[in-house]
Amino acid sequence: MTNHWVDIKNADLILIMGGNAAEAHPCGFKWVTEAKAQRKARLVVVDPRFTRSASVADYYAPIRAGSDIAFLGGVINYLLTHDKIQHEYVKAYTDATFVVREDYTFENGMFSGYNEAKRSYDKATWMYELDKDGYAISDPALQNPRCVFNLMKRHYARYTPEVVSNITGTPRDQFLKVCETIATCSAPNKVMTIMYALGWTQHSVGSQIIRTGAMLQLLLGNIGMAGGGMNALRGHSNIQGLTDLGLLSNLLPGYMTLPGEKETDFQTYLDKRALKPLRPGQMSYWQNYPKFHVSLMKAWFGDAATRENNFCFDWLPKLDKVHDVLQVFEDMNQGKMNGYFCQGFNPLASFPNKAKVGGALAKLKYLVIIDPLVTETSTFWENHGEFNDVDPAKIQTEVFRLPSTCFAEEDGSLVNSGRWLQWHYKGAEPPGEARGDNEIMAGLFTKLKELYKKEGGAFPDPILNLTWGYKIPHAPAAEELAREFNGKALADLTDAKDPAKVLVKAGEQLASFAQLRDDGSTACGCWIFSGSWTDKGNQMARRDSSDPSGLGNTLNWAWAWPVNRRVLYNRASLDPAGKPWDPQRKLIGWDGAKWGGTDVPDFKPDVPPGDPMNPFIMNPEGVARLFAIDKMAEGPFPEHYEPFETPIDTNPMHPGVISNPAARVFKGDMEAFGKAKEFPYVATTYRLTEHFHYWTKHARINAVLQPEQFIEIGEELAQAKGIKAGDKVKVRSNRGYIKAVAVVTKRIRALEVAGKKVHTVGVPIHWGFQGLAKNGFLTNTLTPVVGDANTQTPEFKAFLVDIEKV
Amino acid sequence: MQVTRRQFFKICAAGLGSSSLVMMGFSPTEALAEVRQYKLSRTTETRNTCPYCSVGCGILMYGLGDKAKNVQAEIIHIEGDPDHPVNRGTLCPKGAGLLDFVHSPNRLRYPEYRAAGSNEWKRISWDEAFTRIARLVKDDRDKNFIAKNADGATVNRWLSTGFLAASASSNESGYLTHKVVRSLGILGFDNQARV
Amino acid sequence: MSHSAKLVTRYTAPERVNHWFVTITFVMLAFSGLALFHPAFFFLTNLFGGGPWTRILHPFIGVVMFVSFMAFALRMLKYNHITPADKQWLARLPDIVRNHDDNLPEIGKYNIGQKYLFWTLIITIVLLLISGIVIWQPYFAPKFSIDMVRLAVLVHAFAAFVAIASIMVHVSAAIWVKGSVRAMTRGTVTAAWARHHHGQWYKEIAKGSGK
Amino acid sequence: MSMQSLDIQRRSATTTPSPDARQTLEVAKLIDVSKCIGCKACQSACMEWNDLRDEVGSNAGIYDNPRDLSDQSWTVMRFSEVEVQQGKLEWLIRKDGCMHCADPGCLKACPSPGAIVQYSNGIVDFHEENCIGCGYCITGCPFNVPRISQKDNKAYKCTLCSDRVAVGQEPACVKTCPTGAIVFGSKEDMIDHAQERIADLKERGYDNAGLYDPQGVGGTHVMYVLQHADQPELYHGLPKDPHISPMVGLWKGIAKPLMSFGLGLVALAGFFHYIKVGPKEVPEDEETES
Repeated sequence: MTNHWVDIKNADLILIMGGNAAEAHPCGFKWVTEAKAQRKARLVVVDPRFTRSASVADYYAPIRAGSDIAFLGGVINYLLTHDKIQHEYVKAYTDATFVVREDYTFENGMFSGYNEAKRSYDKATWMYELDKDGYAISDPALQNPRCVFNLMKRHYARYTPEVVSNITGTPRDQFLKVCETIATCSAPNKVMTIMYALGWTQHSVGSQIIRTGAMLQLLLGNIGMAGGGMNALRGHSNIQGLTDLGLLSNLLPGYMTLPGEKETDFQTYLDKRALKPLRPGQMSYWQNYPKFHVSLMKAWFGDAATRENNFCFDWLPKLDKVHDVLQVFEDMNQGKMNGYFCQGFNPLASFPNKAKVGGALAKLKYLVIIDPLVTETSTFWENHGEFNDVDPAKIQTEVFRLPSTCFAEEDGSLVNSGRWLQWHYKGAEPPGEARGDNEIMAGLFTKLKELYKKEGGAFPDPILNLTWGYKIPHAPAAEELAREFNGKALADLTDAKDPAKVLVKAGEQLASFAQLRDDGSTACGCWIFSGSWTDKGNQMARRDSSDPSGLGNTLNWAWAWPVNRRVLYNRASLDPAGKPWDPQRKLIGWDGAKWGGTDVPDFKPDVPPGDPMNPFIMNPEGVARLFAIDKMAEGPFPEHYEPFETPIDTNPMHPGVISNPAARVFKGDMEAFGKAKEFPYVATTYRLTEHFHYWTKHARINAVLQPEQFIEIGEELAQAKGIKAGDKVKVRSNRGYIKAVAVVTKRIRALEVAGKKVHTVGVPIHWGFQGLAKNGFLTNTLTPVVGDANTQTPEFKAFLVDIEKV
Repeated sequence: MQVTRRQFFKICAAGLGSSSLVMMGFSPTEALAEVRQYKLSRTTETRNTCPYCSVGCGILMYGLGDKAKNVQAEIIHIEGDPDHPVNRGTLCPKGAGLLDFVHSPNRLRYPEYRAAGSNEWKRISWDEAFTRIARLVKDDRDKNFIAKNADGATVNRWLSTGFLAASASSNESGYLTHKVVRSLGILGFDNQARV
Repeated sequence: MSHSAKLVTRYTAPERVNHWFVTITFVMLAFSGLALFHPAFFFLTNLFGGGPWTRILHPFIGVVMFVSFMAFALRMLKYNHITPADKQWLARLPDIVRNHDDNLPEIGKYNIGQKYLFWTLIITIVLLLISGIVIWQPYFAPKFSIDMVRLAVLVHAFAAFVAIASIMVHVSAAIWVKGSVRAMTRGTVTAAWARHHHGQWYKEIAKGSGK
Repeated sequence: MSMQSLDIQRRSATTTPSPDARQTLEVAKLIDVSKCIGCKACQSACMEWNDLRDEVGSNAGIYDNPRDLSDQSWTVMRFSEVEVQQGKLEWLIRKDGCMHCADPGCLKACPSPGAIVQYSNGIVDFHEENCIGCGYCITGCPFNVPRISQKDNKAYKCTLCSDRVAVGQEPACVKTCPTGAIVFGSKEDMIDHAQERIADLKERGYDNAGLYDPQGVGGTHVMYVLQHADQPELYHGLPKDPHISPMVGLWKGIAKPLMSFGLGLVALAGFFHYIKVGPKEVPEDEETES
């Protein structure tokens, strides 16, 4: 989230779209209720279903799953045509005035530089025009037709209310009502917040949907404002933390990236990431990439990482391509994988096309499960009748199932959506012989290290030299690991201006990533977490919940990355001259010498107002991007593309290009997509508030609250199919079927899309063949294997099914 | 007093009747209206964070016993932490039911092993599990490690084994996992953020 | 009671056993019922081993009482048709109550008071059974709507009141009319008793077989 | 706030007053249906605090689970999809459970002394150790709340967490409610809070928003703020004017003393008639006639 949970109470308007905060984040949703009660805020919900968030909303509008960009594009068009944007904010803090290269084009759904064979773009043309010093050219008067603002205006002029209503199925008047409500927030002192979750991310155009939302917020001047921002409601308690720590195929901790196999030279690897400013006087904070990277290498490989070996640059594996879960299971299914570890993850249930996942797992030599609970993945080889019809004798995979502790039985920290790192304490012993994750990983690693020490083997260096200075080698303590990722000085750090002055003595914990050096004199496991465990102790365990400003910024509660800042880009909450857009909700201010206030300034502390330096300090441009240059896979401006299983077999905007041209589709999967003729209904999967994915079916209370697998259909579809509430139905996609009880409801309406009546089938995900709740089918038996072009997040939210009474 | 035989019997019967009443507790015991005892009075309170969604609600866990050595602290109740600035003591239906996750009958209790083609689990020791897994990992890594790619560039990667990390485990476990997995050269490495 | 006086059989042994069986069950029901009816009587639950046992036993005893009463009622049915003589007897009730029994009309085996009792008990006990089943926790009550149970518990209370009141009258009358208790315990009455109280009945049995 | 045996406003099947000299604070729970997101956290917290675990049932095509109050579920959410205003779908979700009436029908109907106790702070609590399982409380309750357990034949219902309130803590469902739809405090404060909420709802177009504190049962210590207070039945059959059924009123009202007294009278009449008139004996002379 750019802001945080409690900050939502400062909003005037809350848009919940592509998410269902009341169901998935009830205690966070309290702050929406507070905003409504205390600030008279309005809540607008746009969702294919009338969800529990809609039940307390001031206005609800239905939308066809998978048409979010059409809707948002229409809203942008409405704001531009009705001139309902925050002009001063847009001109100062976005790249609206930048001029784009001449050879950039967009026709019939395709941007310039498309390569049909590789299904990807050559993105050279998606760039600003640069002057001789390499800075982007800008036209403040917005006369140049190739200004980003004008290109954007032309791009979204095509999203008229009629076109939007035709694609999204949202009745025209309801769409316009939402637009009017949103438009009220273009006033500087009216702030809207957007709360979204997997309803937006789990599409083949997921990242672009979020970008459209961000563009909307930029046009309204809401980013950086208290009560504003783009707020992703993360799903798991520490999905934010593990993403920050880079536990993804192509990442290193702190959102640094692994080298590609073509980056053989260390310096070019660093230069490509240490982006120089694209506008004069910008901070472009990624320039410090080398400090963060070298500090990481020192943390991991200690003395073995020296300037001579480029701080073990070659010890890092280099990417041929991204090995995301869809790629891994594609390779596994082709027999290229031998081993697989599932640490607290249930892929058989969580990944699309369960039949393919089950088949792939069966081709493994060994599978290691580390989990507190029995999972379907650990028993993928067991026959569970219709739910998992396999023959154990034919599955040659050796499976190890190692019991791990749960939250109540271990110390450590978790990062919530608002980037707060919060420490928790162990309250009980684990059952039986279960052990903590640290103990299990350390046990495996120390055993492996022994083997390599004794027998040698392929490239043992990173293994043998991995820093392992833990007091108990087979059981590293949480405190030791927390101190490690905070970072410490390896040698006395002296002040550049006055070498005699020692800032940090060797061995001391660092206070923040500002102290990191690229000469190997500092070690830091995760630069954005630096400051979480300083010499003043464990900042993550702080418990002072005082809120002096009343805006909900409790700076002394736990610790937020980066540097305990609670609202990102908060410099943008003031105009260039330093006057807050809304004095009632003032976050920071200039006191004559430096910036300060109720939040840690997201700016260089000593740069006065009026200076050319702009609030978006991570971007080379210093401003937010309406034109995403080459950062996105399928285009600098979000464009509406249909889901790969589209109910209307065309794309009303450009029939020539129906689905996302840049999304990766494996061989054979294109044919596996269901067609509307055989599977006429749009299905979407989602969570219920009473359950957490596939865990809580093991908890008796939650199994009682939602005991049996069900699907939700509108009354119209139910009548057409002769289905009554409580009947058993069979839902079929091109990849398999599930059976469930039918909940017939007024909360799902048939929508008119491209002249066709489109029905929606809601499919909750929480059942499987293990647990106390009634056994059921894994919902992902139905879902298609195609991911978002940028993140490869599978398209769970919009695919096609057929439904019939059993 | 002239008492005929029959009258004598009547008097005895009456006497027997009333006395049996007393013997059977004729006077009802005074039923107290005391309220049930507050079950947390002497338990140990530990602060923690709910492991489910990313609101990160603060929780209070009440463990049996007062940390005396001879008691196995069993958690008997979990409720919201009123001091936590986000949830202020509230919990959702999942958080309020955390006790049943901690005490779920489906909690794994000891390492188990399933042999290729077998139809059952066999219990094994931790040491045996680590030894056999390390062996499998080393053999597979040594066999399939790619030091240089087709163009002769150093890549040092190992693609034939993948790793899925938990996104409910702590930062500390996540950091340690990342260190270990990258040192082996694994690229097929993800966590729930991917879905 | 001189030994030589001639005795006449009024109740056979089975009838007596049946009557006393109904009596015992009825008294138990009355006590347990009253215990649940008014707090003042709640102490009676101790006769049955406490509140829960009272609630558990009451319905079962009720069914037993119903069956045994109906058996008894079947036996007595033929004697309980109201005759003109009964009506005249009724008119003389003020005298009867003051023991001025001279030249009363001759009536059958039972006087009209007893007949009224007979019919009252049949009605109330049937009502008690039906309403009793409707409020019978935990077997039958859940199957009925709550309004039905409310009505039933009201009917049950009212019918029980009538039944108990009637039985009280019956008991005091039995003690009051000397020889009645003997009739139901030993089964015989003196011929004079029979002639005095139930002239018509006395003639019938004397003519019948001179038993 | 304290709840020992000195603060008993009423006690079942007890004709003499219980100790009630002290004036304690009258508490109340307010459920603001307009803030309720139907997440069932209250059900979960209630089950967990009171160590109750209902059966894992089945789905009947609706969201209500468990489908009804039971001895193991002392509160359940009732879901109703209604269109009060044409075209404006509303999902009214009401937390069902004991209303803790000021004039509790269950207590009036209960024959067992001390089985149901109304404390002076308004909480009506079942003391199952005195419960005889007769089910009269079910007939007394205007809201159909008490449930008899098949396991021990005792009656169970929400206790407003009398054990927590006794030590000054709020009930479990109140503390856990994520959106603050359930609030707890003195009845007076809750009514003030309700008025604020009603004003806010009226601003948002709910002209008939109002407080549900039915006087038919003397007001309740569990109150609702309803968007449509003029049609409480919309909320899955919340009674419009709940009161103790006249049949129960009759039965437990005048009938009890009247009939008991009546029976006493009949018994005495029989006795004194005998004393006055003496036994009815067959005169000596008739005896010798054979």
